[in-house]
Amino acid sequence: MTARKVGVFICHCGGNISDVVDVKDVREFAAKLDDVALATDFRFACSNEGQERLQQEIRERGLDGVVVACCTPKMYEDMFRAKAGEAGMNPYLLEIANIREQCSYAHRHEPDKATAKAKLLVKAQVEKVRKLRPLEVRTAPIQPGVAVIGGGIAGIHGSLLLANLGHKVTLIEKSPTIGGNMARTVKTFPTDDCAMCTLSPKMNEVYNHPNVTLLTYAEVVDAKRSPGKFTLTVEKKPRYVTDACIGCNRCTERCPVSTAKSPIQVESEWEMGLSKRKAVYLPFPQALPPLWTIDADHCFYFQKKGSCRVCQTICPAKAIDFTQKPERVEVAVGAVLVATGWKEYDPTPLAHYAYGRHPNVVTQLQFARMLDSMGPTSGVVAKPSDGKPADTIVMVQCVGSRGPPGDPVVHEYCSRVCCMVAVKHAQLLKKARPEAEVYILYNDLRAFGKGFEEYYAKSMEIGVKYVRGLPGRVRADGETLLVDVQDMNSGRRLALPADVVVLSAAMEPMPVDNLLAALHLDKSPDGFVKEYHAKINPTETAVKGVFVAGCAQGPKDITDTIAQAGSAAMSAAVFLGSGQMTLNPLVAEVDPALCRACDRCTEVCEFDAVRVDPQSLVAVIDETACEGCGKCTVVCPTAAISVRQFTKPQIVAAIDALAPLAVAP
Amino acid sequence: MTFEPQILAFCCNWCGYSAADQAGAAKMEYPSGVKIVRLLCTGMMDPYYVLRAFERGFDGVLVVGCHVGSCHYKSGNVQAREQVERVEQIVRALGLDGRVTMTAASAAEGNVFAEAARSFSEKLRKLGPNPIREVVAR
Amino acid sequence: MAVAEVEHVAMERILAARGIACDRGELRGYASDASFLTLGVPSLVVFPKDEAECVALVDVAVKHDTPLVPRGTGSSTAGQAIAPPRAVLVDMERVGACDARGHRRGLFAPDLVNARGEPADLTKASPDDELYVRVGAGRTSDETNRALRPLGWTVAVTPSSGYSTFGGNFATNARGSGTPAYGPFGEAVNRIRIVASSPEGARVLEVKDRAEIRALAGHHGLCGLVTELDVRIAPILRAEDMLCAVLSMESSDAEHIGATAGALMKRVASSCRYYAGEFLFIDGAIVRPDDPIRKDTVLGAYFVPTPGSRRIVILYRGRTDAMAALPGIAKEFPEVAFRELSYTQFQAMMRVRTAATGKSVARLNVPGCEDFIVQDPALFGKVLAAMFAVVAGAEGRPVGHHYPEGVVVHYRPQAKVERAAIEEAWALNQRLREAVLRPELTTEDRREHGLGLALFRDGPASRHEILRRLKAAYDPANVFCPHLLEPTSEARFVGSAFRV
Amino acid sequence: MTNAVPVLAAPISQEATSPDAALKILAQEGCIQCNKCTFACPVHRVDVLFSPRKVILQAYLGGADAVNERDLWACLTCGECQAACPTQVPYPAFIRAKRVDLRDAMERGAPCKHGGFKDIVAEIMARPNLKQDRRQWITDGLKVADSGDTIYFTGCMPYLDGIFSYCDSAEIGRAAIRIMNAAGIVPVVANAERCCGHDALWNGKQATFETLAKANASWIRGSGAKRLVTTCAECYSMLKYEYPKVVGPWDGLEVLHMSELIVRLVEEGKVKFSRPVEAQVTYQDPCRLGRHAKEYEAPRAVLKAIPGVTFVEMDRVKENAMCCGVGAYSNCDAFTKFMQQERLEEAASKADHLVTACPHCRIHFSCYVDGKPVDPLPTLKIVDLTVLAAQALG
Repeated sequence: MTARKVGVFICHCGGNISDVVDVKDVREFAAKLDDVALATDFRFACSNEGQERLQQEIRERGLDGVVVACCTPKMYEDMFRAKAGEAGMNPYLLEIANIREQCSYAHRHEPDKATAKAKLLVKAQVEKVRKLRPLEVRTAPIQPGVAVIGGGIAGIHGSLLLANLGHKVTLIEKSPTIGGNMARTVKTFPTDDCAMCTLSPKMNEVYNHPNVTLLTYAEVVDAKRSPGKFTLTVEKKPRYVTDACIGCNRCTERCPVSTAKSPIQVESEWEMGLSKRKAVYLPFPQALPPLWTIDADHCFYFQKKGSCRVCQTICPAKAIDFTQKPERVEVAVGAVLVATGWKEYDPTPLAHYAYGRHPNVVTQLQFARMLDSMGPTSGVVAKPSDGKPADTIVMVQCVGSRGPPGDPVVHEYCSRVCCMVAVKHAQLLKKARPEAEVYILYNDLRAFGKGFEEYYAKSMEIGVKYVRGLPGRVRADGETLLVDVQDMNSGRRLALPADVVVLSAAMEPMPVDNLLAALHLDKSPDGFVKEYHAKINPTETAVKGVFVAGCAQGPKDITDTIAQAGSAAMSAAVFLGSGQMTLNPLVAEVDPALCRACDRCTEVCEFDAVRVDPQSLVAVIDETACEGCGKCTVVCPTAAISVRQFTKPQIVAAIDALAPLAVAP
Repeated sequence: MTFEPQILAFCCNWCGYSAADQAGAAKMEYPSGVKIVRLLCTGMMDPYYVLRAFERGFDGVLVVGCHVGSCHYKSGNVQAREQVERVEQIVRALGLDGRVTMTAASAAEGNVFAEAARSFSEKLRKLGPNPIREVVAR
Repeated sequence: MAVAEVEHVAMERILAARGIACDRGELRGYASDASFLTLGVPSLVVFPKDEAECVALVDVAVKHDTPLVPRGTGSSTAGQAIAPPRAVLVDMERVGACDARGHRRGLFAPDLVNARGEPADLTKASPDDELYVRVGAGRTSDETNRALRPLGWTVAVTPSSGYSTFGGNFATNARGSGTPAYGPFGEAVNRIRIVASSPEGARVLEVKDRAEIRALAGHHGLCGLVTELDVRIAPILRAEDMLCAVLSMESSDAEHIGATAGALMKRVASSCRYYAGEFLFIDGAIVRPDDPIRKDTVLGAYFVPTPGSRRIVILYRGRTDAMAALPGIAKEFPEVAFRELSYTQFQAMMRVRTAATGKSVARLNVPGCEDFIVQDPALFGKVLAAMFAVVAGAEGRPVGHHYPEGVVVHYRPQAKVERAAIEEAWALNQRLREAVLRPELTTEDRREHGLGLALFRDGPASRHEILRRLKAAYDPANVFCPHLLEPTSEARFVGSAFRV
Repeated sequence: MTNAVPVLAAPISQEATSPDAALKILAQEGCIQCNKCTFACPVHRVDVLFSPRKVILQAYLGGADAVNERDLWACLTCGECQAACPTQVPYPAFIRAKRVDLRDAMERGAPCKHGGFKDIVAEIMARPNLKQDRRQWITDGLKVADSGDTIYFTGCMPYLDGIFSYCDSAEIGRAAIRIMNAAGIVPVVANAERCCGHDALWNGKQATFETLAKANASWIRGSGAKRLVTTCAECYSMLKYEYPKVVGPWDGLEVLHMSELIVRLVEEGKVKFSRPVEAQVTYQDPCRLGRHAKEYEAPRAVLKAIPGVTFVEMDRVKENAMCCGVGAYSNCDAFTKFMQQERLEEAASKADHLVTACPHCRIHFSCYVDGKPVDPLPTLKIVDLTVLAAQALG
């Protein structure tokens, strides 16, 4: 082994160490160790004077290894390494011997044993330093640009922030228009703003933003990660309507689909199935991009072998083009923001609520569509069975939420927003028709946000009735429905008559499993995207460069979604930074002469940071992703893979030095 | 002079090592025979290190990682648990049963670390020194 | 570093950049080959794996004016496969004989072509078709024969070291079993691809003209890197249409033995066509006491010589019809005992002959006089007398081949791997050379097991002209083995440097 | 016309230092530089820079320091070179002696490629007062004893499954005991047993090997047994050929490989293979049982004795068998995978079971098949001979 010149610097820590450990004894011991060129001590190694002495000794003696015996490395390891670097020695040839917290503090009443232990701790680090190699801190380029997946409020807000910062953003939305679920809600609590009035300006801003490329009716089908870059494969489904469309709506009017005698009927996803839509349609008036879309699955031209071209013939702008094909586009970006949002829970499995069996049992999102003046009932809450206005409404909370653990049908988590949505819808209805009766059957009414309690109290003032208890059954009694419930406060069993029963259904994650798998993201037990740390880092993920915001990460209202979108956008901006990424040097490296290309490292790596190159049949580390945990080093049959400064010989050198039997060489 | 067990403790940088620091900072005493080697993660724990420790004369090996689910690298501690169980089978065959153990202590649980060190040291004191230690003279 | 050293570092970096395997470490192991001669230690050894890499290598060599010395496996004793310090040794063992990763994988199935180079199907071929295997230069006779044997065919000319590469066989124009019928190796090649040089760099040439090929054979690496050859194959002679015979004669007068054997060989050469004609001297110690051959009812007798006299044994193998005259010829020489043998008995005697050349029991080959030809068999008696005068009592035994163009004699003393034994065997060789290599005995030091190094000092002048023409035609940049052109190159015997 | 080539004036190597022990072994036989060894060498086929012939000439010329670390540890010590060599140069013995010379000077901590595991277990077992508990793998229903006339030597079997999880090595032990019990033999499985020292010997740790050999010899002789059986080719080559050199001849004790015992028991009618085993098998000669110990026939006889088994020989068998790619756990590297692919392709072309008679060949092949093969490889089961035989018991 090539001879080294190691310097040992022992700190008194102003008595914290020297009161227990005989520093002189340790210094003399260290001086006699192999390759130790200098052993000295300071009152305060971490002081300026101490740091200057360290640098001076390095320069004068040309030290190529340093052990500082002081407090825990967690305190000053980085500082000492930086100082050593300034003095011209490679910073990663410096190690800390923890002789304070793990020696003098812990063995205060056994000074001689503490001194003996301090000697061995110093010797262990010297033996390790003798085997360390200098490391270079390298940087790797990061692909510019961000891909935002999901065009709801989270995706839109995040895209705007990043675009305004100057980043090139590609916003990818699966449905024909951006806007997401927020566009379906009529008003927002607790401000009662019109949802579309707050959302539409942001939609326009992102639609027209020079830094944003919008890909709608497009889905991410694959994602490959390489050092500093994500390459997303996006499949753009054909609209069969070109940009020439002037939005005159004639095609929708003349399209035979969903007319009375038409064999093809299709429910409007936008209106939550409350009404039907044509094959060629615009989801909602303010949809962006403002283009009609032909739903090939329900269009006579496609389903009945070109038997109908009505829309094409009457289109004044000749904007209908049936020959369009699906198109795959590669999007290369440095960071990805997952904002895929949520979908409403389908209460059908809960048979006792009769959803799907009785038309007048609807969900809150369907109720919201009824309240919308542009909606299927033009804002009038009517019984779907006969269209007459509904006089009594009974709302049921926690449908599909807060179930017992492990229940296969009902989620265990609380969906957070349904209480306030119910209060909002109830008081909107009371304001529109004071004479209507509105009951809300609740378990715990959670009005926890800013202005929520006042909003809840106001709804009581205008006559919304709250019954604490969830109904046992909803049964039909002729035209009206009867809701059997026990009022927990009074204990009385009630059978509330209701023209319409509204179920506050739970929020579920949008099903994006293959996207998550492609990005190597995990899901938390509740099925939402797993954040890096639930408390202090909810918008980053375990995969460097992938961020998450909004309901994709868990149920939340628009206020929290905006906050998360901001946090995720900022984290992404910081990550993209100047386009260069400093690489952590303490990561894995592979000795190609030993690699068996057996893939065992790939199987255990949680960070998708190692892959066997099929050409050279040798494992290759992606230093931008590797965290240096070392799991791979244990399963590798030939120790071909090792983590820098934690290689097997280096650790064994430390073990041998600490061993009671420290055999003289 | 009563026999004081020499224990090699592999501590993970994020939890075990910080727990040891916290124990020291809180001036909690534990036997000085516990010598700590810092690993970035207990996932790096290789059965060879345990066998090397016994061959070099240690009386016991203690692995201190993070609690399940809070590993900084997701599942390093899970793999460490598997490796320790594997090496326990080998250690039992070598007649050194009971001299390897793994425990979890988060960065704030200095007391858990100190207690683990004390109880393991006590257990080894009853078990006696590593039988294959004293004879080696090279 | 010396100039040559710097050059090689640059060259190595360029070659490594193109993925060509090089070795620049401790290379004393490449200082010599089966000739045990040496010109010093090469400072770079290169291992191209296909023609493309050979082209890249020659390009770089021409640009850097660095000599290349191609080597098959270095199993020949001609000495042409050792490189002087400034030259780069090119190990051709993988060329055309490995997969894309450069690995020699498993069992080899050769491509078969006819005389025009079109693919041929061996299962449908008739015995007298003229067929060839199209093989890479790195392939060996052993692996090719193992692939052809199930179909009843074999490589026509197979040198005694079956594991030498076809490229090497061609470079030394090796002789072997089948030579009497098909001539030396160069005769049995129908087409070659060779990476030659030009002032600008490499040129890949395909040579189909048999005369040119015959001339190129035995070029000892002077003209370029042969990468692919079409090598003649022949049907395996079935035992029933084959005649094997052994003729033996005993006498105390070596000259009388030689004269009689020489006369017999002349008669056989003129009236028979045979595949193998081998001779050896048998004494009591040639095979171990427990060797089963001693108990063979037919062959055992040969191993019990009458004291004070020597016994020569000549073995012939050929097609029955081509050997019809042999029994008659044998009767003309009353002192010579003639006996027909089965093929297995013939092979048993051949194994004894191989042992006698020091290839199986001996300790170390000490070169120097191991290979010369007696053009006029009539003088074989005088040659033997001179030989036995020098070597009487030494451990080696003269053996050799009876080729149409003369009697080739090998003598290789068997020395223990000790300094004294090696020195003594070397000195014996020098004395033998003086005694035997004399014009009046029409002997010529063929160094085919040594000619490689003294190409332009020994051997016929006509050969020198041909080689100079070929050199000008194929290697104007004089990149390949330039050291062979200067007769003064000092080859040394590496054995005496052994630290034993 | 005499132009004698002068004897080499200046020797190539600097100084003629005294030849080391390894060179003395080499110099007994003469290398004629014919390259047959390098052609036969499985490592050379995938790593053209590794050439046994070059190493020999270098040793003749250079002496102790001329063997570089790569050449020393890349050798599988499988002996194919010696089998092909016309003058029988004892190349593996040369490499072994050279490893003893150079091991301490080398940077390599643990040559044992599996992270040093096999090395350290052997070192621990070389310690005197070790009280092992070696019978955990013996499941109930199998009868073993503390004394008797037949010892079943299990070597490192109790420790293999802890690390090599892709195949069950203890299964071989259980099968062997089942066969012996069926033949009325209650074998001795002793806690005093140590690793046979094969890896230590072949990796240049002579002292450790001799300590283990003496420790094993003392309890074996103490047991008074007449027969010692092992299912491991490495233990067999150690106990039968290497131990006598260190502890003297086994007077009164016969060392048998399990295949030899099975053949004998079948001949004596003590074991009947009544249950057919439908399998198409081919046999891998372990280097330590084949070339090192010249036992080729017994395993083949066992295979032929098992009903229902169709046995097809590979092309390269017995002395020319190809090694499983790893020798004494000291050289598993990037080239090994290609060697193993070549041998397993050859096996898969003949049968769907590859039978071998050494737990270590089985571990190395299983490790390859359990990982990702470099080229498509038809499914091939790696089976131990004794396990296959046990399946055929009534």
